[in-house]
Formats: sequence, structure tokens, C-alpha cells
Amino acid sequence: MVDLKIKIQDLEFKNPVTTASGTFAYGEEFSDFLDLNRLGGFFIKGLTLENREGNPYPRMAETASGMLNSVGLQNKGIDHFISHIYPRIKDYDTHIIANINGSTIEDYITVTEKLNDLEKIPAIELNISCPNVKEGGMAFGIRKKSAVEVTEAVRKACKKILIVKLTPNITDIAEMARVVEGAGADSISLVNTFLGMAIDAETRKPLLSTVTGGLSGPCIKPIALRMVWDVFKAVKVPVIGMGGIMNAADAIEFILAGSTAIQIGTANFIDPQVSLKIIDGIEDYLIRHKVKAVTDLTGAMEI
Amino acid sequence: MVDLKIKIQDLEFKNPVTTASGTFAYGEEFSDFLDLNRLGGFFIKGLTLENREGNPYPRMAETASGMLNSVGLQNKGIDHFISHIYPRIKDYDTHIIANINGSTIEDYITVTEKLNDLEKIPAIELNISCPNVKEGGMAFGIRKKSAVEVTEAVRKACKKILIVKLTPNITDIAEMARVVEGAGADSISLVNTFLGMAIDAETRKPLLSTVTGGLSGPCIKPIALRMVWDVFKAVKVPVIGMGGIMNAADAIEFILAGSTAIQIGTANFIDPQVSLKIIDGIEDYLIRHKVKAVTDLTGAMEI
Amino acid sequence: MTRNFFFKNMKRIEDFTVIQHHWLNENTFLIELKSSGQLPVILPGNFAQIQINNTPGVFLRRPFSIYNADYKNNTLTFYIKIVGKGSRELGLLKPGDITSIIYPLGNTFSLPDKDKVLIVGGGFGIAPFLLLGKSFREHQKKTTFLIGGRSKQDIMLASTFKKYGDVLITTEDGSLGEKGLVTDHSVFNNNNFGYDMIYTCGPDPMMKAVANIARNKNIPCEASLENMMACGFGACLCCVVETTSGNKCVCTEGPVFNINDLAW
Amino acid sequence: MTRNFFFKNMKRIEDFTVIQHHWLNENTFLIELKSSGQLPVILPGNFAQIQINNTPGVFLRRPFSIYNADYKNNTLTFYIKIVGKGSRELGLLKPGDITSIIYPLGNTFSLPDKDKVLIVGGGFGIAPFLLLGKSFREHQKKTTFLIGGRSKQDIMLASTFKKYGDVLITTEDGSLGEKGLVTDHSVFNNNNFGYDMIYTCGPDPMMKAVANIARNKNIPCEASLENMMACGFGACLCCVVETTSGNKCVCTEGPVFNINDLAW
Ligand SMILES: Cc1cc2nc3c(=O)[nH]c(=O)nc-3n(C[C@H](O)[C@H](O)[C@H](O)COP(=O)(O)OP(=O)(O)OC[C@H]3O[C@@H](n4cnc5c(N)ncnc54)[C@H](O)[C@@H]3O)c2cc1C
Ligand SMILES: Cc1cc2nc3c(=O)[nH]c(=O)nc-3n(C[C@H](O)[C@H](O)[C@H](O)COP(=O)(O)OP(=O)(O)OC[C@H]3O[C@@H](n4cnc5c(N)ncnc54)[C@H](O)[C@@H]3O)c2cc1C
Ligand SMILES: Cc1cc2nc3c(=O)[nH]c(=O)nc-3n(C[C@H](O)[C@H](O)[C@H](O)COP(=O)(O)O)c2cc1C
Ligand SMILES: Cc1cc2nc3c(=O)[nH]c(=O)nc-3n(C[C@H](O)[C@H](O)[C@H](O)COP(=O)(O)O)c2cc1C
Ligand code: FES
Ligand code: FES
Repeated sequence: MVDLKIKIQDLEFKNPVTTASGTFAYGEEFSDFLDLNRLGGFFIKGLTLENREGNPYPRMAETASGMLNSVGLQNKGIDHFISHIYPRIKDYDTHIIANINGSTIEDYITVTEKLNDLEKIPAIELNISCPNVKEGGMAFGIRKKSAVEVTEAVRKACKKILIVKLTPNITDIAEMARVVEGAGADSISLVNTFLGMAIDAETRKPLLSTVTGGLSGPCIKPIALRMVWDVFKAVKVPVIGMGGIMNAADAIEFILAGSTAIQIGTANFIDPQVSLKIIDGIEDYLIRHKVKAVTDLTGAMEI
Repeated sequence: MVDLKIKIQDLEFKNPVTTASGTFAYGEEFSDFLDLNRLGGFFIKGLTLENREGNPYPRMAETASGMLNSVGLQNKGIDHFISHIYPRIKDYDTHIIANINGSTIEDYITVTEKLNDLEKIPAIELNISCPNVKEGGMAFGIRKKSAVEVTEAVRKACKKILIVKLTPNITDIAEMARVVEGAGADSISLVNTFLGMAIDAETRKPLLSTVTGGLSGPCIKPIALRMVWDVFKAVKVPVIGMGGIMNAADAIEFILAGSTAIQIGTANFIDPQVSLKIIDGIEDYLIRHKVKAVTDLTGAMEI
Repeated sequence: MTRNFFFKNMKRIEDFTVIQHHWLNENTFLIELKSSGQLPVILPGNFAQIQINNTPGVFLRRPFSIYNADYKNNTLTFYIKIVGKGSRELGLLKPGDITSIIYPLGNTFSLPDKDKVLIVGGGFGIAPFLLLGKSFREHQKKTTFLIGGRSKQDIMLASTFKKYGDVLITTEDGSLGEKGLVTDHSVFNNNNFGYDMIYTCGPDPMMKAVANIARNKNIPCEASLENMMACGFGACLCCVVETTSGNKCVCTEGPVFNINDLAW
Repeated sequence: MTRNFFFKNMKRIEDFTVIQHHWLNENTFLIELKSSGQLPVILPGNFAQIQINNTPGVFLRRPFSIYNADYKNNTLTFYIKIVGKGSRELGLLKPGDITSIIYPLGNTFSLPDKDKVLIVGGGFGIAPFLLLGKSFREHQKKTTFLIGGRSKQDIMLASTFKKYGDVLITTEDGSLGEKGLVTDHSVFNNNNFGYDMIYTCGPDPMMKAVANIARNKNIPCEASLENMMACGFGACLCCVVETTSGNKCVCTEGPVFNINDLAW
């Protein structure tokens, strides 16, 4: 038997496969397709303090091996989540991780405090990397100073494992990871989407109502993989890698580049069962390569 | 008749379609496939002061809708170019633009000075964005201070149109374009390749000898297009856009986003005649949309 | 097997085998695909997310209304207009080819309280209305289909729809039926209009025009929307439409909406 | 039409039509494709860059040696081993399918001064050697083919090659010919070895081992390399091999190299 268990600090996951925030809704939407309890965990859609309608339609455009989105953190707010959604999903036997967002540091703190009481949410992912909101989001994540400020503030307020999610739209992601680690992150997750754009040549109009949006999918994999490797070399805390993972081989590559756990995003839209196939595929790989534990592969790329 | 002519400052091009440095060698390699004289111009493989062997094989890996390369500016040096290659290509009736590189500012200056005497090269493209060399290259292009220094120095030495080619591996490309414009660039070209990486899950080894390389092709188009738009809004000088252009519709999109001219890169490998098809396609588009001049489309995206 | 109109089926992802195409004109076809198991109940208005294989440049699945469901042979039929790479590829499939389908997705239409219904479809917007017409016949409603197109060649399947109700036709060039847009049809000018509910599907401007007529006549109206979708099952929040109570997902809270709920 | 062995042809990009496949085992086949015009002269060792359509995940063309050229029917034949998505798709093409080919690419082998040549091929490394064998027969050379494989099933086309020379075989499991690697073959142990030149193509380690033998015996040797290629015609500089005079492109300055020029 191979060992798929991994740990983010003290928190044990039954396997390294989780699903990415904003691509897995609140889990329930996938319950027709798969047994959620088999997942290492799932990251729920970004939460904000207040109800948000997100950006106007159209919010999506297909691109070569990927897609752009500008959903813009549509959600009914933290209180609605706590009273209506959390009770429905809390009994899944897997880790539910909240992805939190805000326009101000105070927002982030309030959301964090409200989450502290939810027993079945063992970790929060601090999203300072959403490219689709006018205030907050990526604005926090592209400058070291603001990234450190919000991380420190949330660290103080947060009684759970704190994962900080980085934006790839920066010059030096290793340096950003280092300072965020210094500010108290228990783990670094990356990458969020790349700021991109699409135009319809015929109508001369942008394909997204917001003009620009976030690029995800296999197209970004080579860049995301490189960034995971850069961050892995730069920090001591565990890294959670993502960006275009479509199958088990992709997942193994992210693990070899230094990911302790991985997140599956856009792939869920095309195959809602892909996460389980990836768990099985990683297990097969370990058996085939006679590797006892998946943790033996973390950062084990041979140069 | 529609008008395909464009201008980069005083320099008139017969059409906006050029080919990107490093993907078109010295032009000759394409002469079996197409009439080079029909091109707006072509950017030759990056030149350095000294002979360079580039990086060890393997230097290429295919990715989803794209490729990674780590050629690393292999070339026989500026003197060999001047004595052996330039005489063979100088009589093409199109603009030949030299792409110049260096490990130090002095190198850049020397190469620039040597090019000054070559009558048939009306412009140089200052490459401060090559991700595949240990010294110089992208290192100059990711910091404003060094980008300004090298641009100012080359500006002084250069008697030709000076195009500065930016790297996309930075947080704020609009700001970089602004300072480089301030330092004397006659035009900004973008984007060079994105720093990426690929691993073979089976062997656990990186696919490139250099571990990381530059990502190009349609996968990067959405990001490149967004960056062209950002830069177009930020500067007054003409912008030369590229990144994943595969057909005339892509080219039109880059023009709508603010490109005065465009460069075709990786697409040349798959279809060595693609540049001419794109010229024809742009002409068709203008006729079909009753647009008199291609310059009417520059930055004409309707928001 | 009992089938309950009101029972919400589990969504599933399943490999279907292509049985045959039936070409209606050079860019419109019916494609019939067979399940390896037993079909769940398909409600009128339900759609499916079809995977497009072998097509570089098509990354996401493509949403198509379920045109017909044959519970005896366990086949689904889709009515597809070629508009781009994905729909073209579906036309190129060969009998025996396999494609993955996520279904049944979306909500369904309401049963009207009263008896006479008008169904207005433009372009491939008639796709969800065969199942609706069948269901109305089971429920003893009197159905009129109003089908619009640019010209004669765009009007397809009229004889099929005739089995389930009256068929009215408009063409913009007047080559078949009344000349004009669907909303120009004389049925709407009639003083005693006589329909108790309107259902519509087609291009947005057409649906909005039909909705306006319904509002003016004070008649309930449902529209089936066709927003761009990345997932089709509520995971991405890309397909929203603005409603009177905020943005709603067309894929899970639609595709069928009462026009009074839409911020049109 | 006159054909000159030494005339360098223009490279061209052209649509070819699939004529037929000839399957040699479950993952190796010959594929014959027809030009719509007249074939240019193909030199032994020349290769082509074949476009792979309809395959998401294959972005670049794939390089394959030209196994045979039929100037009467204007067809090219390739000898292809399925190793991944691109080669698999070429096996799935149907007669009548169209694919774009850039050819003829690369240099050619040298004509030996003397008479007796040994050609050593492993795996799909025998692909360039049919044309070479044909050319040697025209030039009245005495050719011996030494073909290696893991087992009997890997040894294909021996009867075809027999038309152009002697055929020696090694298999790692001894199921056909001598047991061992090609370099273990008794032909090399022979004290009066007797060959004037060696040509080799196959996996790198095999070619290096053959090159070592040639060096030890002081016999000229040419190897045909199979580096990864993005363009195939000298535009990208991705395919380099280290030579005694620096990095050289396998696609334009190769694929055939004299082993003494390689930094092996
Ligand atoms: C609920 C629903 C039901 C539909 N039912 C039918 C039907 O029964 N018959 C039919 O012919 N068409 C139907 N459509 C439209 C169909 O989905 C599009 O025509 C198809 O996705 C186009 O794909 P393509 O690759 O051929 O075109 P593309 O080359 O991708 O694009 C052509 C145009 O198709 C539209 N489109 C592309 N992708 C999507 C997407 N993911 N979601 C929605 N629209 C998209 C865009 O407007 C685009 O401009 C339906 C759409 C929805 C949302
Ligand atoms: C000059 C030359 C001549 C060749 N002749 C033949 C031949 O006659 N018959 C034959 O079966 N094969 C030949 N090959 C090898 C053939 O190109 C590869 O097997 C093919 O590209 C694999 O493509 P794929 O999509 O099936 O595999 P992939 O899934 O892409 O990869 C499988 C493996 O194939 C190799 N490969 C992939 N892409 C390339 C590329 N662009 N260039 C080189 N190698 C690549 C890599 O080692 C990779 O690990 C030749 C290669 C070269 C360079
Ligand atoms: C439709 C969509 C919505 C997303 N919403 C969020 C979000 O709310 N919070 C967040 O941190 N990331 C969000 N993301 C980013 C993903 O979590 C992930 O970082 C990104 O998509 C890259 O992974 P992928 O290529 O596997 O999709 C979203 C991505 C998509 C495609
Ligand atoms: C193989 C290869 C070699 C390249 N060499 C150079 C170079 O020498 N100088 C340079 O400025 N850019 C070089 N580039 C970058 C291209 O000029 C271009 O900026 C990039 O490929 C993006 O365009 P594309 O997606 O159309 O290829 C190279 C790109 C490739 C793929
Ligand atoms: S298409 Fe993803 S939520 Fe509707
Ligand atoms: S493959 Fe491009 S130069 Fe050889």
C-alpha cells in the first residue's frame, strides 16, 4: 500500500488532491458526480463580507487551451454562507477550506473572525490575488507592503491554518512568497489566474464585460509550474500548487516541482470527476514507480 | 484599394506584418517558402557582440498550445553577421531589423555602433527581455532602473529607429513602457516569452537542459493582448504587438488592442507561409469591413 | 420504470455512441446518440454539455438543448446549427464514435394553468420545443408553434412539430409563411389573441421582443436563455443573467425563466 | 525529368492525401501519401515535417524520415512507430484525409569511396535506410543491413531490405537472429571486418556504441540523428547537437553527421 497522506503544518489530508476556489462552488454541485469524501479537501468559492453580484455578463471567454473569467467574487456574503450553506456541507468527511476576500483589511479580518467558529473549516485561504475586482483582490497581492499587512492582520485574527494565495502577475513570486511566509502564512498556494483579455475581431468588442479577466487552464501550466518551483526553493512552509492541472501526470509534475498538495481548477468544468481520476492516477504512479509515500515526491525533480 | 501601410516614427512599412526575432532566423531560411519582399519587415535572430553557442540540448518542449525554448541567443556574433550574413540578405525589398543583446551595457553599445553603418537595417530592437541567458537579457528588463540605463545608453549610440522589446514577466508593464519611452525608445515591442518550465513526470527530469525556458504560442495570447492594451494606453510611441498570433483574426485583435505593427513568432514554425496569409487576411478584413486604412484600426477596440 | 414529470434527476457524465446524423440543410443537422445504459427522465428545456473531441481550439464542452429523448432505444437527439468549430466537429462525427455528455442539466418549463399555449422559436431556438410540445399533448394542452427564420430554407422540422400542434411560420424574405419577424406575425395583432401563455427561445433580441408583447398583453411568458457556459452545472458562475433578485445562473436556475423575473 | 543526386531541392509545404496504411504490428505502420503534383528528388536521409490535425495537445509538426518515394505515383511513404499522440493520430488517418507536409528537409549520406558498406539500424532507425540501400544498389555498392530489436516482433521489413543487400539480425531475447544488442553481433568480432563504411540510425546509445566500434576499427561512420525539432528548417535553433565546431542544427546541417564531427 502506498501512502497518499500529506500534511499542511499539523493538518493531515487523506491525499494531496483538492479542488480550487471558484471552480468547485460549494462542493454540493459535484455530489451527483463523485464522492466528495474521497477528496483531500476542497476550497470553496471566494467569500466576502457582503453580498456581491459580481461582474456583468459576459464573464467568460474560451482561449487556446484555457479560458478567461471575470466572475468577480459573486457570493451571498459570509453570513449567508454560515447560516445557509455551511450547515449543508459541514458533514462531508474531507477538509473544507474557505477562500476569503475583501476590499479592505478590515473586511478580511471580519470574515476571518466569523469563520473562526466554524469547526469543520480547518483552514482559510487568503486570496490576495483575484484579478477581477476593482478594490482589494490582486491589488493587495502585487505589492509586498500590502501583502504583508493583510497577511499579518489576518494571521492575528485567524485561529486556523492560514494559506496565502499568490497572484502570478508579479515580477518576483519567490520574493513575495518569502515575505508572506515571514508575515505568518502557514502555507503558500499558487497560482491564481493571469490577467488576460480577448477581443472579437469581427465586432471589435472585448469578449468580457470587464475587458480584462483571469486566464486559467493548461495554457498557463508551464508558467505556474515554474512559479511553484521558484516558491518551493524560497520558503520552508508547504506549497500548494495549481494552474492547468488536467490529469495525474500534471499533478505529479506540480508535486515534483515542490507542491505538497495540489488544486484542480478549470479541469472540473470539463470533467467533474477529474479529481478522483487524479487521486487514482497518483496512486498508480506511486505503485508503478515503487515510491512508498507521495511526500517522497515533493520537490523531487532531478536536475 | 485598402491601405496597409504603417509607420514607426518616420519609417514606413508596406504593411504591419513582420516576423519575430528568433523565429525567422535571417530570413533566408524562409526564401524557399515565400517571397520575403512582401513582408512589412523581419526581425532577425538576436545578435550579441561575441559568438555564442547558446544553451545545451534539449532546448525545446512542447506545451498545451505552445512551446518552451531555451535557445539562449545562439549566434556567431555581430562581426560574423556583418561580414557573412548581412551581404546575403541586404537586398531584400523589406525592412530588416536587428535584435540586439548583451551581458553588459557596453556590449549593447558596441553592437549598436557596429550596426549604425549598415544602410539596409533601418531600426534595431533592443532586447532586454530574453529569459534564457544567465547575464543581461531579462535581468535588464525586469527593473526600471536598469531598463532606463540601457535604453538611454543605446539611444545615444544608435542612429536608427530604436524599438525596445519588453519582457512580460513583470508586475506593471505599462509603467515599464512609460519609463522606457522616457528614456528614448521610438517604439515599444512586446511581448517576449514568459518564463516557464516543463517536467517529464516519468523520468522526474526537467525537459529543458536549463530547467526553465521561454513560453510562446497561442497559449500566451490572452496575456500578451492585455499587455499590449495596457502599454497602448500608457505611451505615445507606436506599439509593436506579438504573442501567439496564428492567423489574421489574431493579428486584427492585436491591432485593435493598440498595435501599429505586429510580429509573428512561433506560428512560422508550423506554417512558414503564415505571414503572407496574415497579410492577405488583414487586407480581406479591411475590405469586408469597409475600413480604408489599417491604421484606422490601431487601438480601435470598442469598449 | 415510472416517470415523474416533477422528479429532479441526478446529473450524470456518460459516454454516448453516435447513431446517426440527419442533415436538414448544409449547416443544420439532427444527431442521435445512444446511451449504454438507461436514460433518466429528460424534462422539456433540459440541456446537455457535449464534449468535443479531436478539435484543437475547442477547450470547453458545448451546451445543447435536448431535442428528443427516446426511452425505448435510450437515445438522445440534438438539433444543431453549425456556428463554429465545436458544432462543426459534431457534424463530422461518424456512427460508432464516442462522445462524453453531461446531462440532464437545467430546469424545465411550467405547465400552464389554462389550455392554449403559443410557442415562439427562432433559429435553433426551436430545439427545446419538441419535448415541450410532446409534454403539452400528454397534458391535453392546445399548442401553436410559431417558427421564424430568414427565409424558407431556415424553416425546418415544421412537419414534425405539426404532430403536436398548429404551426405558424414567418420568414424575413416572405419565402414561406408571413413576411417579417416572428413578432410581426398576425397572430399577435389579433384582438382576441386567445393564448394563455407564451414560451420562447431564440436570439436575445427576438426573445425580448416576444417578452414585450407578452407584457403588453399581460400574458405569462417563459424564455429559455442561451448564455455562454463554462461548466453547465453551477460550478463556475459564468453564465449569469441579471434578474430582479440579482444575478442567477442560467445553467442551474435556468435556462427557463419567467420573463417577469428577468431584468429585461 | 532528370534527377541529380547532388542537386539540393527547394523545400516546400504541400498538402498530401492519405492513400493507405500498412500495419506491421499493433504500433508500427507504413503510411503512403500522395502529392497533388510531382515529387521533387528525395535524397536518402531526407525527412519531412508532418502536420498533425485534429489532435488537441499536439501543437508542433512531427519530423519523420522519408522511408520511400515513388516518383511514378508521386507518393511518399513513412515508417512510423507509435510513441505518443502525434504518431497515434497518423495511424488513425483514413484514405482520402489531407495532411500538410514540409519537405524535403535535411542533408543526405555520403557515397562511400569503397565498395562494402554496413548499415546498422535499431527500432524505427531503419526508416532512412531503404532509400539509402536503393541508392547504393544504383551505385553498385555491396550493402549489408544489420537490424536490431528487442525481440522477433520488432524486426520488420527484413524481406524488403533483402532486395538491396544482405540482412543480419539481432534481438535482445534471441528470438530471431543473434542474441544481444546490434553491437554484440558477430559481424563486428570478425577479424577481417571487411566493411569500408558504416551508417547508423536509432536510439542515441546505440548510435554511440556503433560509433565507438567504427572509431576503434578506424572506419568512417555516419549517424542520422533524431533530435527534438520545432521547425525542421533552420528557423528556431532548437535541434542542435554539439559538434567539434560548435552547436549545429540537426535539421539543416544534419540529420546525417560524420561521427568524427560530433562531440560524442
Ligand atoms: C442552454 C443552451 C442550449 C443551447 N441549445 C442549442 C441547440 O439546441 N442547438 C444549437 O445549435 N445551439 C444551441 N446552443 C448554442 C450552442 O451552445 C452554441 O452554438 C455552441 O456552443 C457553439 O459552439 P462552436 O464551437 O460551434 O462555436 P464557437 O466557435 O465557439 O463560437 C461561435 C459562437 O457560439 C457561441 N458559444 C460558444 N461557446 C459557447 C458556450 N460554451 N456556451 C454558449 N454559447 C457559446 C458564442 O456566441 C460564439 O460567438 C445552446 C446554448 C445554451 C447555453
Ligand atoms: C529527423 C527525424 C527523423 C525521424 N524519423 C522517424 C521515423 O522515420 N519514424 C518514426 O517513427 N519516428 C521518427 N522520428 C521520431 C518522431 O519524430 C517522434 O517519434 C515523434 O515526433 C513523436 O511524436 P508523438 O506526438 O507521437 O509523441 P509525443 O507524445 O510528442 O512524445 C513522445 C516522444 O517522442 C519524441 N518527440 C516528440 N516530439 C518530437 C519532435 N518534434 N522531434 C523529435 N522528437 C520528438 C520525444 O522523445 C518524446 O518523448 C524522427 C525524428 C527526427 C528528428
Ligand atoms: C471561473 C473561475 C472562478 C474563480 N474564482 C476564484 C475565487 O473565487 N477565488 C480564488 O482564489 N480563485 C478563483 N479562481 C482561480 C482558481 O482557483 C485557480 O487559481 C486558477 O483557475 C488556476 O487553476 P486552473 O488553471 O487549474 O484553473 C477562479 C477560477 C475560475 C476559472
Ligand atoms: C525559438 C525561439 C527563439 C527566440 N529568440 C528570440 C531572440 O533571439 N530575441 C528576441 O527578442 N526574442 C526571441 N524570441 C521571442 C519571440 O521573438 C517572441 O517574442 C515570442 O516568441 C512571442 O511571440 P509568439 O508567441 O508569436 O512566438 C524567441 C522565440 C522562440 C520561440
Ligand atoms: S455555466 Fe458554470 S455556473 Fe453556469
Ligand atoms: S528544428 Fe528548428 S532549427 Fe532545427
